[in-house]
Formats: sequence, C-alpha cells, structure tokens
Amino acid sequence: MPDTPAAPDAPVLSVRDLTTEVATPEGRRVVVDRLSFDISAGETLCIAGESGSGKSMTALSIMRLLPQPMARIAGGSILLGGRDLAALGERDMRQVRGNDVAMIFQEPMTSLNPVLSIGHQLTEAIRVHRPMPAAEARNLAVKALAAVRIGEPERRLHQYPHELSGGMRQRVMIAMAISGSPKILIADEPTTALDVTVQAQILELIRSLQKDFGTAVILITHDMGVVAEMADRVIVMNGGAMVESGAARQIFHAPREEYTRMLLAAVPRLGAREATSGTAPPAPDGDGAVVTVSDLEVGFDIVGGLLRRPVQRVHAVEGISFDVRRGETLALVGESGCGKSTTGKALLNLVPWNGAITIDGMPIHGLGRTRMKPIRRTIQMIFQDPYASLDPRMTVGELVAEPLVIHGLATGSELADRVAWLFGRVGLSADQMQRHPHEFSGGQRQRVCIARALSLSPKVIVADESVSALDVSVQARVLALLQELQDEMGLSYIFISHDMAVVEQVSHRVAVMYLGQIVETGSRAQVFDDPRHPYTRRLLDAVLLPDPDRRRGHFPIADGEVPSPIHPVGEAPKRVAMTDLGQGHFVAG
Amino acid sequence: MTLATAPDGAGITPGAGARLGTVLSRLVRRPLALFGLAVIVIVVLAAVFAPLIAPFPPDEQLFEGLTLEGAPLPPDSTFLLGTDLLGRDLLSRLLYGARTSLIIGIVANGIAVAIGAMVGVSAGFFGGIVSGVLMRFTDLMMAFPALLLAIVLAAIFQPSLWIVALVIAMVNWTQIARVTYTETRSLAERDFVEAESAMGAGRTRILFRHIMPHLLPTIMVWATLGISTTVLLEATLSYLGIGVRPPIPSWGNIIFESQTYFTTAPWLVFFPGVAIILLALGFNLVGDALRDILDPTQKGRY
Amino acid sequence: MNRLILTGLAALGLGVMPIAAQAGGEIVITYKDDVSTLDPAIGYDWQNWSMIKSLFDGLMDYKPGTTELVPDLAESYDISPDGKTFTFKIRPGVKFGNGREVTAEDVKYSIERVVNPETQSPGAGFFGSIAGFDEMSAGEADSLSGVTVVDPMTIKFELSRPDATFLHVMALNFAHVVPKEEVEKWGADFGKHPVGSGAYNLTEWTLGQRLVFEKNQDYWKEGIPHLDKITFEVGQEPTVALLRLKNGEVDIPGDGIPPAQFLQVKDDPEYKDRIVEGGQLHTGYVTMNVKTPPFDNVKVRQAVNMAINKDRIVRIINNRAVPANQPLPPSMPGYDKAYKGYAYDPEKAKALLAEAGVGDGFDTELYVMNTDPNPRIAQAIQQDLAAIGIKADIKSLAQANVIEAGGNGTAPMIWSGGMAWIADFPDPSNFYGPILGCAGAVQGGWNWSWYCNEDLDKMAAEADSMTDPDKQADREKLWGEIFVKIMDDAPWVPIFNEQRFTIRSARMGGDDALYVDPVHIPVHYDAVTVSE
Amino acid sequence: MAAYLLRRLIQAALILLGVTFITFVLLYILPADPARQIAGRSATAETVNNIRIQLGLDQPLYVQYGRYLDGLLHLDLGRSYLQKTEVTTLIASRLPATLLLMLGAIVCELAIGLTMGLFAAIRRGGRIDQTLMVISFVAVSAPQFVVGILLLYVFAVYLGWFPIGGYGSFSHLVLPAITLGILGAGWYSRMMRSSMIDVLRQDFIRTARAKGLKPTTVMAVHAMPNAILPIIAMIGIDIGYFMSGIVVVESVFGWPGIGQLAWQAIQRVDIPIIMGVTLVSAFAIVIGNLLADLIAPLIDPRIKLR
Repeated sequence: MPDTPAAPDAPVLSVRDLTTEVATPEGRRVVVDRLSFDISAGETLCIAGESGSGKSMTALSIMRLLPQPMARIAGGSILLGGRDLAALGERDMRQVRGNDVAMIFQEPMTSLNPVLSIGHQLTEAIRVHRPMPAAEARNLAVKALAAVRIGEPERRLHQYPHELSGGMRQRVMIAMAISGSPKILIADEPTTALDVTVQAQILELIRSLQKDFGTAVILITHDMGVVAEMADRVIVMNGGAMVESGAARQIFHAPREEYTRMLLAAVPRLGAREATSGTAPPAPDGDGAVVTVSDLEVGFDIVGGLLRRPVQRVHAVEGISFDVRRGETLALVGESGCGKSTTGKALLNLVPWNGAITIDGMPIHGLGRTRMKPIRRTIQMIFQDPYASLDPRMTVGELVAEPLVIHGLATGSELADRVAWLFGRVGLSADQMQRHPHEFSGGQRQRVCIARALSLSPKVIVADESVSALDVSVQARVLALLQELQDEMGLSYIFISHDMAVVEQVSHRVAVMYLGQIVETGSRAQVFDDPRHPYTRRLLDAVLLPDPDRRRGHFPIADGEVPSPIHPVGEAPKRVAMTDLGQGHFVAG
Repeated sequence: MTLATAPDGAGITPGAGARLGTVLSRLVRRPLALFGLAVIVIVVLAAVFAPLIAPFPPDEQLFEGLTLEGAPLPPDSTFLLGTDLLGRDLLSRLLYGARTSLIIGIVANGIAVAIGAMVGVSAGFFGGIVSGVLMRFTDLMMAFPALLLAIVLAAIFQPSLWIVALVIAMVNWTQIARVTYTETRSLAERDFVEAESAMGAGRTRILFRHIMPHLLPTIMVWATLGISTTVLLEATLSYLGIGVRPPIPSWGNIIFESQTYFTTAPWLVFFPGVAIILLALGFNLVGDALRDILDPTQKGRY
Repeated sequence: MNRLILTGLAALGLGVMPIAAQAGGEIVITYKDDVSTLDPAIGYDWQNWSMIKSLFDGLMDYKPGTTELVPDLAESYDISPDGKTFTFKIRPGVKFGNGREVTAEDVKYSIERVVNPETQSPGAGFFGSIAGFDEMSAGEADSLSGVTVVDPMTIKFELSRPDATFLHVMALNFAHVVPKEEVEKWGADFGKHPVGSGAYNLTEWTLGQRLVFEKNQDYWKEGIPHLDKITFEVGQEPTVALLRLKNGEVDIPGDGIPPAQFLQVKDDPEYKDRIVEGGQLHTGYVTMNVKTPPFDNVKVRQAVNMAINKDRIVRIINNRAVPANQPLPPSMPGYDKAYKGYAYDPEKAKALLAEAGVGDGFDTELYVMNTDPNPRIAQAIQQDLAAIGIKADIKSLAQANVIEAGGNGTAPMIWSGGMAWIADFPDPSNFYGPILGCAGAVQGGWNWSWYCNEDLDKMAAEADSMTDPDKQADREKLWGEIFVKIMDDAPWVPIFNEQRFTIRSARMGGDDALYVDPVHIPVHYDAVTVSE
Repeated sequence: MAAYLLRRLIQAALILLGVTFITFVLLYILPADPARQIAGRSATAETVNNIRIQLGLDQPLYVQYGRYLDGLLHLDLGRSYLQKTEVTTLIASRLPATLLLMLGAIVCELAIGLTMGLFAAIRRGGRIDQTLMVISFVAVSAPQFVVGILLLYVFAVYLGWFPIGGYGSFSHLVLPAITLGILGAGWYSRMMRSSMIDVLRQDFIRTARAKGLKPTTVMAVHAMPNAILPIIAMIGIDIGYFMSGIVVVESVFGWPGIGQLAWQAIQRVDIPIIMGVTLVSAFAIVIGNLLADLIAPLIDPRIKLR
C-alpha cells in the first residue's frame, strides 16, 4: 500500500477491504465484509443500514474497540494520515483514539461513567493527549461545554451524569469528543435514544460544530430521516457488506439497488398518510367507548425527613380525560416524561391512580389483582422494549402460552394448537417456539409480544412505544400487522408514541401530552393539518423528512430542559383549560 | 427455581427429563465443569461406598495405629494416609467423613440459602411492612453473635447432625438474605415483571416463575462459596460441643482436632484440607457452568 | 491446688540448697489467658495462684519445691492439745507494699473478708471450721467469733471442731494478708491493683498484654527474691510461646509444653535437658451418677471400672501420666500402695453387666470439657465402653456447662479432665468432702457421682479430728481405708494421675524442683534464679 | 441527611435493644450457673445461693433485664463476675488492639482480594483467572490457626522479619493482619471478580477507552469505583465480624483483642462480659452498616440517602 501524502483533497480516512470477524460457537462469522470507503475533511458520511448490517462493527473496527477476544479485524486496512490503524499497536492506537478519531455512542445514559463528575470526564479527555495543568483543562472543558450550547457550563462540571437529561448527556459526549479537535468524529446512532425535539437539536449541533472545526463526520444510523438531514455521502450496508454508496441526493432520489429502495419505502413520511395508509379510519360507530378515562391523575410521592413523610410529589398525569371507541386507534403523543406511558399503565391498574376509568363498561378503580384479572382479558399491553418485557429465561412458546395458562383458557394440546396459531398469526413459524427471546431479532420479539397480547383475544391493546426500537423496515411490517389485526378483529388501540410520523400513519385520533396534561386533541386530520398548540407544532417541526432536498434547516439548539413535573406536596401544577375548536378538536389555552 | 416446567407447558417445552439430559450433556462438554462434576461424583461415591472402600472401621482406635509414645503414624503401606491422634486410620475417617461433610455442606448450606433467599425475596418482592420487618430482623440477626447462639443451642439440644445443620443455617442466612433482597428489588422493577402483571399473572406466579429463576446465579455463587466455610464452621461447632458427635468423623473436625499438630503430623491437616478445597472447588466449577448453561442469554457466548 | 513432689530425692536436696550466688536478672513468662484477678480472696485458678503467692504472704507457707509446711508471716505457732485453738505470733517488721507494718488486725481482716459473703470469695468454705463461720457466712455476724487479736502481733483462732488441715488452710492464698486501707481504696478493683507483703510488687498491668512484677526491696527474707523483674506476657498461644522460647525471647511457657509439640521437644537433644518432670496431686477420673440407672447398680459401676484400658489412654497423652486405681494420687498421704484396684478385663466386665441385668448393654452419655486432649480421652473411653456393649454419647461442652450438668445430676458420666480435682493442699481430706462425701452430693455440688455413704462420712470426720501430729500415721491409714471402701462401691473410674512437664530457657537456674513446685505453679517465682 | 442519620440511629438503637434482649434471654436459659463459677468448688450450696441472691440471679428475667438496661442508660455494663473489674474497663483496654487489627485486616483483605479479583476479571476464563480462583478457594478453606502458624514460622522464626507475636508496633501488626487478610481475600476476590466483569461490560468503559485513556487509568479511575460498590456493604459486615473478635488469630499472635476476652467469658459464663462484648460487636455491625451506607453515595452520586 503506497504511502498517501497529505494532500488538501486527499481523504482523511481511507478504508480498504475492511473485514471483521466475530467468533461464535458455530464458527467465525464475517460481520464486516471487504468494506471500502474514503472520507475527506468537513465531509459527512452516513453509514445507513438496519440492525445487524455491520455498521456499528465498522465504527468499532476503526476505533479498534471491538469486543475482545471474540471479534477481530481479519483483513483490510484503515489508513489515517499514512498510518494503517488496522495494524497499529495498542499503545499507538491510544494516541489515535480521542485525538485523531473520536466517537460518540448511541446510549448517552450508559456511555458516561455514573460515578465521575462531568468535569472529571471532560478534563480527562482533554488532558489525555495534551498534558496541561488542571486549571487550564477546566477552562477548555468549560469552553467545550459552551460549544455544545450547555447553559451554565461552570456548574455542570460539578454535576454527575444522572443529574442531566438524555439530551444534555449526549451533548456532554459530543463535547468530550470534540475537545480533542479530532480529524474524524464517528457518531454511532447519536440520536436514536433521544426525544424528537432533542434529536433535532443534537443533529443541528453536530452540523454546526462540523462547520466550525472542519471535522469529517461518520454518522452511523438506521434512520433515513437522519441520513437525509445530515449526509453528504451515504453508504448503505446490509449483512456486513456495502449495498450501495453515493451522494445523498442520488441515494434518495435514484437508488440503484432494490434494498435501498425497500429501505426508503419503509420510512414513515409525515404528510404522506394518504399515500401509504390504505385503510381509512372507520367512522366511529354508535356502540360507544370501549375505554373511558375521566380526570385521571397519577402521582408519586417522594418521601423524606425523619418519619419518611411525603415531601414532594411527581405529578406524572394531571387530570386527563379521553375515550376510545371500538376499532379505533387513539394516539397519545409526547416526549419522555409527559405521562403518556403512565397513562397506559393506569389503564391496566399497574400504578395507583385517581379519577375514573372504565374498560368495556367496567369501572376498574381500586380493583385488586384478583378482581382485575377478568378485565385483563379485555385490555392488554405491548411494551416499548420487547426484549426487556419478555422473561429471558423462558422460551417464547412458554411466553405466548402464559396468558392462556394464567387465565386457565387452554391446556394440553389445545394450548399448543392455540399457541401455534398465534405464532402463525403474527408471522412467526411454530418451530421457533422452543427458542429463547434473545435468539430473535427485535421485530420478531415484538411479534412475540403481540402474539402474547392477542392470546386472550382482548378488545383493547395499549401499545406503548411498541415500534420505536425497531428498524424501519421491521417497524413498517409490525405496523401493518397491527393494522391488519385491527381490521380483522375490530381491536381498539391506545398507541403511545413520540414519533409524529408513525402516529400520523396509524391513528384515528390524536392526543398530545405535555407535562402530564393533554394540550391538544382531535382527529388525525385536525391535529396534523391544523396544529394549534405551540407544542404540537414543535413536535411536528422536529420530524425529519427522508429527503435531502427538504432539510429542515435551522432548528433552535437552545438548552431547553423540559420543566419538571415535581412539586412540593400541596402545590399542584396549574391545570390547563381546553378550548373547543369544534368537531372534537380541543386545544389548551 | 426448578428445571422442570409446569405440566401445562407440555408440547411447548420439552419435558424435565429431556432438559436435565441436555444440561448434563452440556456440562460434560466443559472440561472444567467435567472436572468439578468428577470431584463431586467421587466424593459422593466415597461417601456412599465408604463401608466397602474403607480399609478400617472409621472409629476403631487401632493399637498399632500409634507409636508407643502415642504419636500418630505418617502415611505408609498399611495406613495409606497415616493415622490420627487416637490411632485411627485417616483414610477411613476421610471416607466416612465425606458423608458428614457432604450433608453439612449441602443441607446446612442449602437451608441457609433457602432461608436467606426466602427472606430476601419476600422482603424485596412484597416491600412495605413485610420488607421492613424482615430486613430489620435480618439486621438484628446479623448483629447477633452467632457463636453464642450456637453454644446455647448446643447446651439445650442433643447435638445431632441435623441440629448442626440448623445452627449453621441460622448463622449463615443473613448475608444471603441481604443480597437476594437487593437483587429481587431490582428484578421486581424489570419490565417483564410488569408485563406479567399486565397479563393477569398472580404474585405467586411472578415470584416463582419469573423472579426466582433470575436469582439463581447469585444464589449459586453463595451456595458454592458457602460449601467450604460451612464445612469449616461445622468444625468450629464441633469444638464447642455442638458439632457432630465424636467419634463420627467430619473433614472439618479432623482438621480442628489436629490443627495444633500440623507441624508434627502435617498429614492430619493436609489431607482433609485438600478434600475440603477440592469439594468446594468442584461445587463451584459445576455451579459456574450450570449458571451459564441455565441462563439462556449466555448461550453461545464465549 | 497443691502438688507434692514425686522425686523425693530432689526434695531432700532442696532443704540444704544454699541460696544461689546469682541475684538479679529479668525473665519473661507467657500465658495464654489473661490473668483474671490478683486479689487473694478471689483468685482461684492455677495461673494466678502462684502469682498471688509472690505478691502476698500468709501465716504459713511451704518450703520451696516441697510440701513441707513452714511458718511464714507467723514467727511461730501453737496448737492447743484438743486441736481446736491455734495461736500465731506474727513476725515483726514485715511491711506491705505501701510501707505499713503487717499486724494481727490485718490477718483477722483478711480472713473475715474472705468469709464475708459480700466478697463472693470462692475460698470462703475453707474456713468452715473456724468458730462463728456459719453466722458470718449467713450474714448474721460481721466478724468471726473464733478469731481474736490477742495483741498487735498475736492472733488466736478457735475452731468449732478439730481440723487437722488447718495449718494447710492458713497457707492457702485465701488466708493471705491484705492491707485494709488499700482494699477499701480500690474496692472491687483491688484485684487489679494488689498491694501485699510478698516478694514482688506489681508495677505494671496492661490488660490483655502484660503484667510486670518487680522485686520488693524491703522483703523480709534475706536474698529473696533473686530476680529483679518478671514480665508475664499474656494472650500467647502455647505453640507460639514454645517458638519464642526456642528463639530466646521467653524463659518459661507458663502453660507448659503444648501436647502437639511434646514429643518433638522431648526428643530434641537441645531441649530434653531443659524439660522438668514433676508429679502433681491430681487424679483424672470418670464419675458415674449412682442415682441414675443403670449406674445405681454397683456391678455396672464395677464393670465400667474393668472395661477401661487405662494404659492406652495414657499412651494417647504421650505417657504424660500414670494409670490410676484409686482416687488418691500416689504422692498423697493415705495412698494405698497395696491396693490393686480393678484390672482391665472386658470379659469379666461383660459378665458383671449380665449379672446386673444389662447384659445387652445400654445407652448413656459421657460429658467432657471441650479442650484437647479431653474429647480424645473421652473417645478412647467411649471405644472401651462400646466393647462391653455400653453405647456412650459424648457431650463435649464448655467447662461451665459440664460443671452445671454434673452439679444438677443430669450427667450420667463425666470425664473430669480439664476441671479435675487438683488438691488445694496435700491432705487426703481435700480429696473427699466436696467430691465424694455427702456434702458435695447436693444440687450445685461437686460430687458428680452423687455418691453418699453416711458411714464413710463419719469415718472422715473422725480422721479429720485427729490433729495430734503423733497420730498422723493413723490418720493416713484411716483415710486410706476410706478410699479403698469407696472403690468397692466404685462411683468413680480413676483413670490416671497426670505428670507435669515444664520447659525452661537455658539461662534459668535453680533446682529442678522449683520448676514443678507443688504449690507455686508453674514456678516458684521467689526462688528461681537466672544467669547473665 | 440529618433526618436520615437520626432515623438510622434510632433504628440502630432498636436493633441493639433487640440484641441485648435476645442475648439476655439466651444466657438466662443457658444451663450453666454463674454463681457456681464464682463460688468455686469449696463452696456450700448455701454460699452459692447467697451469691445468686447478691447478683440478683434469683430475680425473674424481666427484673434482671430491666436492671441491665438501667445500667446501660448510665453507660454501666456491670462488673465481671469472675474478674470483678468493670466491663467497660476490660473492653476499653482491648478496644485499641481490636480496632487496629480490624483496620489492618481490612486493608490486607482489600489489597489482596481486590487485586486478585481484578486480575481474574481482566483475564476472565484464562489461566490466571483459574489459578486465582483455586487460590481463593484455598484461602476460604484454610484454617486460621494453620495459616497463622505457617506465616509465623516462615516470616518470624525462619526469616526473622517480624516479631514472634505481640503487640505494640507496626511490625507486630503485619503478620496477624496478613493472616486475616489472606482468609478474607478469598471472599473479596470472588466478589470483586464478578462485580468487575459486570462493570467491564458497561458502555462507559468503552467510552473511556475511546478517549485514548491508558488501560490502567480505565481500570483505576473508571472501572474500580463502580466495581467496588457492592463490596462496601461487605466491609460493613466485616467490621462486625472483626469486632466480635477473632480468637484464634489473636491467640496465635498474642494480640490483646476482644476475642480472647469473649472466649474466656463464654467458657466461664461471665455474663456481664458476654453481654458487653455482644453489645460492642452488635454496635460495630450496626455502625459498620451505617458507614457503608454513608460511604456508598460518596462513591456513587446516584445513591440518595433518604
């Protein structure tokens, strides 16, 4: 390999035939297959692909942070300024990490050390490659925090990760990454775990930093919206190999490969509902509501003092009312902490609450486990994280059979038949029943959850962020499945989500929640076409469109922390008053 | 906590027998686990067939087993592992002692783990007053000098193997209770437990089917580590008069009886010591392997 | 607590031994247990016994290394013909550590202090023969009517009954003289701040670590003590003490040679000359509760006596004892040399059991104290009993629990080791009353076989009233008869008489007998010397 | 915080009360008579009874206990039956040595155990790991007496590096502390290993490595504090274990700790001393646990004291 002189137009990083293997009990498996690409200064390269496509492995290969001892680079080269990172010793590699190439990770919650202060983690990153007095490093740290638009940077230095919101932590991660002025910044799904508005801020931040520092950015994402928003060039990966690469515009407007087209087709697009959704919302029929909620309040006490009396109260849900009719999908939309999931749990009596809820005509307030049991056959729930909500020690067959066993609905061969049928219904094959959840992909696991929820033939399903952790193509298929089941069985859904594009696709009616209260509610058309509440508009603005020609442009990066729902005991937050805009469209204020 | 599945899982899961078979075959494929299993099997066989294998009765004080000055004999062709301070054949005593030590190691430790896990799990799972009462009681017992309890029990009851096991269990359960308590609390917060509730599963079911199995790894560590300390604790109790009744041998009391002689008769400490260490190691190796095998999420990982 | 010298030769030599030329020097002695108290009224374990003797003096003492009584604080004494009045003339000019002279008042005060129930002295019972004892110990009188201060230097004891052992009693620690003002100053803590008229003064006591005795410069005996300073280091494992001895850091391991190292040391040419062997007034025995079937049958008890292989038991403890066949140790006056006892004969034992109707054997319990080698000895006994069909469960417990089980009669059999009777003074009576007489066969008593023979009690009373020194031989003979009669009833199995073995550093001087002194255990601190 | 401390201290007081009560009841039903121990073997039944009355042992349990509690309120633990000395004096004289040995032992345990656990975790599954695991088992299973004497033989008698037992200087402390350290290290190394393996899997370790930090820094600064958290609770428990005394090691090394005092008292049913030592060790356990709970938030800021 000839030495590449550092010419102005020469690529900063040049990857050639990179091959990475992982050892499995079944033998070696190639996870990155002869991948080659270049990236120049100031350029943003997006590596797009779904889970298992090898995109993260690529990033870890470049950083040489592959999980040891199972994974290794099996071939190829990674040229950075004339050095081949793939062949570099660990000691030299340390000089590269953080200095030449920096990385930010998907999970800001777990990627920062919980026991070290922000200041420590930041100054450490600064001083590791440039020894300097502590005070000087502190100044640089403050500057770095300011650069990522964190307010009161001085104070933040003394804070710990758990005291910051997810968005803030990701900013700290970015500050840490840029503090060494790296030539290349690798961002592995930097916004996936964040709320939409925060995601928009972070992307905006990366873009502006890149502009200021001329850093080359390798952005790894499964979200084609993010790709469209950010990429100069795109690499689409599947199964470890590159499927297609090219300029962003070309990929989005003239994809050459079938896989790319499929990927793009699966992306939910805001405002495209007529094009994708074949089913029109059914007219609300006359037989009334399956679920009615009125004046629901959920709060948690924070105790303290000598006698452990409540001193503060988290007002998670603060007096909301809605109803859901048969065959209807009501979407509860909002960002983390707005109370939408808590509402979902209250519907199943999983948290203590006040107010009134009736499920299929039965009031459920104060029902114990036993008396609640029959009602659970009417209402079921699908959780956000299909992996966490399936007991990892049981086989999926057992898991799907469980509700039937619990309710004593089937035994023996009847049970087996029923489970097999459910498997078939959600698109899984019955011979997979004896496997454990971890042996399945995310989409398959969510299908297991759906099969489980369906097993009792409920009338209502609460779907709590049920598709947000899935790849787009999988997401589309799961959504289609839900749609199908609704059409077939007349199910009602309470669809809890933060993703406006998805919500637009599936819902009949929408309720936007903010700080435990509903700020706007109405039919899908009303909310999406005529959003009245500023928060609704902000949510809509934050949605990324999978089209590089329609980039959102400027989004305020302000250090916006959501106000806290915690109040001292006896001080309830102010209830918002709803204004009726007619035809079921209500807005706060 | 059992390997078997509920009867209504038929057709969805393989039967218990089949599963035990798979577990065993997986176990045997790991060299370390195989070694551990072999040690345990040998000890169990030694215990069961002690009357057949042992060259002498374990409690016979042989005239030729002591020198004229009353010193024990080092290993030779008659007494393969030497003799003890009363002229008894050490090998025979070790073989019979395996019975006591296995029972103590498994039963006493088992009871301790069971009580500890029960208290910890109940406190962690039910919370509220139950948790308050149980954990304060645990604190109390932890702060209480165990030795004193043992002495009083010794003076009140007829010391027998089962009393010994009970006393050891009383002494050892508190730490396990603490550990399982913490772990249960975090398990109870897990999503899948909530999912089970949402589905209508009763508390019992959640507890037994969904929480207990996850405590297995932790319990396994404590159970295996506890083996050797338990065996030695029995020896301490022997010393206080609440151990197994002499002349019944246990590995622990052989060591304890002769530890001051270890400079003059090292075999009396060395052989039982090695036996205890090997047994503990065996249980630990098998425990480690079982933990990996029984945890489906670990399957296929290195 | 007294020991009689076995090697009569050494005892003879000692009487004429000149005071060693070397004076001065310091030695180190170790003990495992901390010293509990140095109050002569309280201290009653074998460790503090001789320490107290070196800090305090009584009216009587023994010649070093022997059991020969000699006047100590008493210059002379006089016994009335009826043997009921003892008058002592106190040596003038003897001073307490605080500088005050010892007077007859002090003697009276000291003995009344021991008898006073509030002192809770374990030695009160020894003064039972003094007139007025019962009143005082019942709390009805403030003083002993039988003790009179004749003049500041003369004290008179009147007894309620003749007591041949009274002079021995006056040599007991409990009769040692304490200064009233110091006792009152320290109150209950006197035991930690002892002030006496002995050869040494306590100059340092760091609890749990060490005690330092320094020579009493004003001591009345010329040239005594020889040593300037003794340091007692406590809390030391005997095994380690031996290591330190070998290293030259320790002069005498107070707890003796640990059994585990005994043979090693004994056979080591470097050390075998430094080992001193001596007898002690000790018998190890097994009691059988004569109130509990089947031990209520004398044949069963005799069978047990025949079943136990004492030679083997002696071998187990490395021959550090001699097999015994009667309660009295061989060196005790009254020991019957002709008596053969029950020979080891399992066959005959079985036959006796059959005669007693328990030919198939029976189950019983053998209580034993839980320190080595006692559980081992118990196991040897257990095996011997098993050979004749008696299945004995061993209950190995803490000392206090065994004593309790013996005293309340729940223990069918007890091996006495570790708590065994070591005589307080060299007189056979000391081996009878509490442990074989009717007086001890009560709730909380020390007669663990609950053997009570009224006839023998009468004989014992008769023997003890023979105070005339000329009748000493008759008295011993009478005692010998009593013990032989006891053996006919066989409430005990005498197992062995233990020998004492001590080791000393090379620089320690003085006669061997001083290191196995029958009274000053382990060493006669006042009399030993050190070279350098 | 103040409220938390106050509540914990009240809890502690209740636990101590419970411990004294149980101990008292146990000693009450224990078949051994302290009066007989005091009276000695020459005593008549009358004398024994007399002593029993003087000590109030003839009173019903609740009266005796009430009296004990009353004394406790005035920090009076009573006088030893056999030594006649105040229990507070006896315990106080042993306390410095016990505390010192405890400190030394915990330092050794942690130093040896954590290092072993750390290396085993880094080399998980490798030969070093397996060797260390066997060593930890030997350590857990080894009798204290044997380890103590062996160390004494090698380092004090043979090599002469340390004194043969005793108390007073740092060099006296080394061997007993190491003896206890070796034995405790078996447990700590196992705990450290599993805790460390957990931590090394965490994302933030990858972040730290991505910064280009040296492996030692990653371990010491990022992994250790996280891994050590579950171990702190264990130290709290250990404190109690050491405070109740380690008879064997104390006597092997001639260390004037509480253990020997307690052991003698138990053998002779010296109830005031047994009660006193029990109380002190229970107090130490309670305080140890409290300290562990107080230290935890200093290491992990996520933990809140409520």
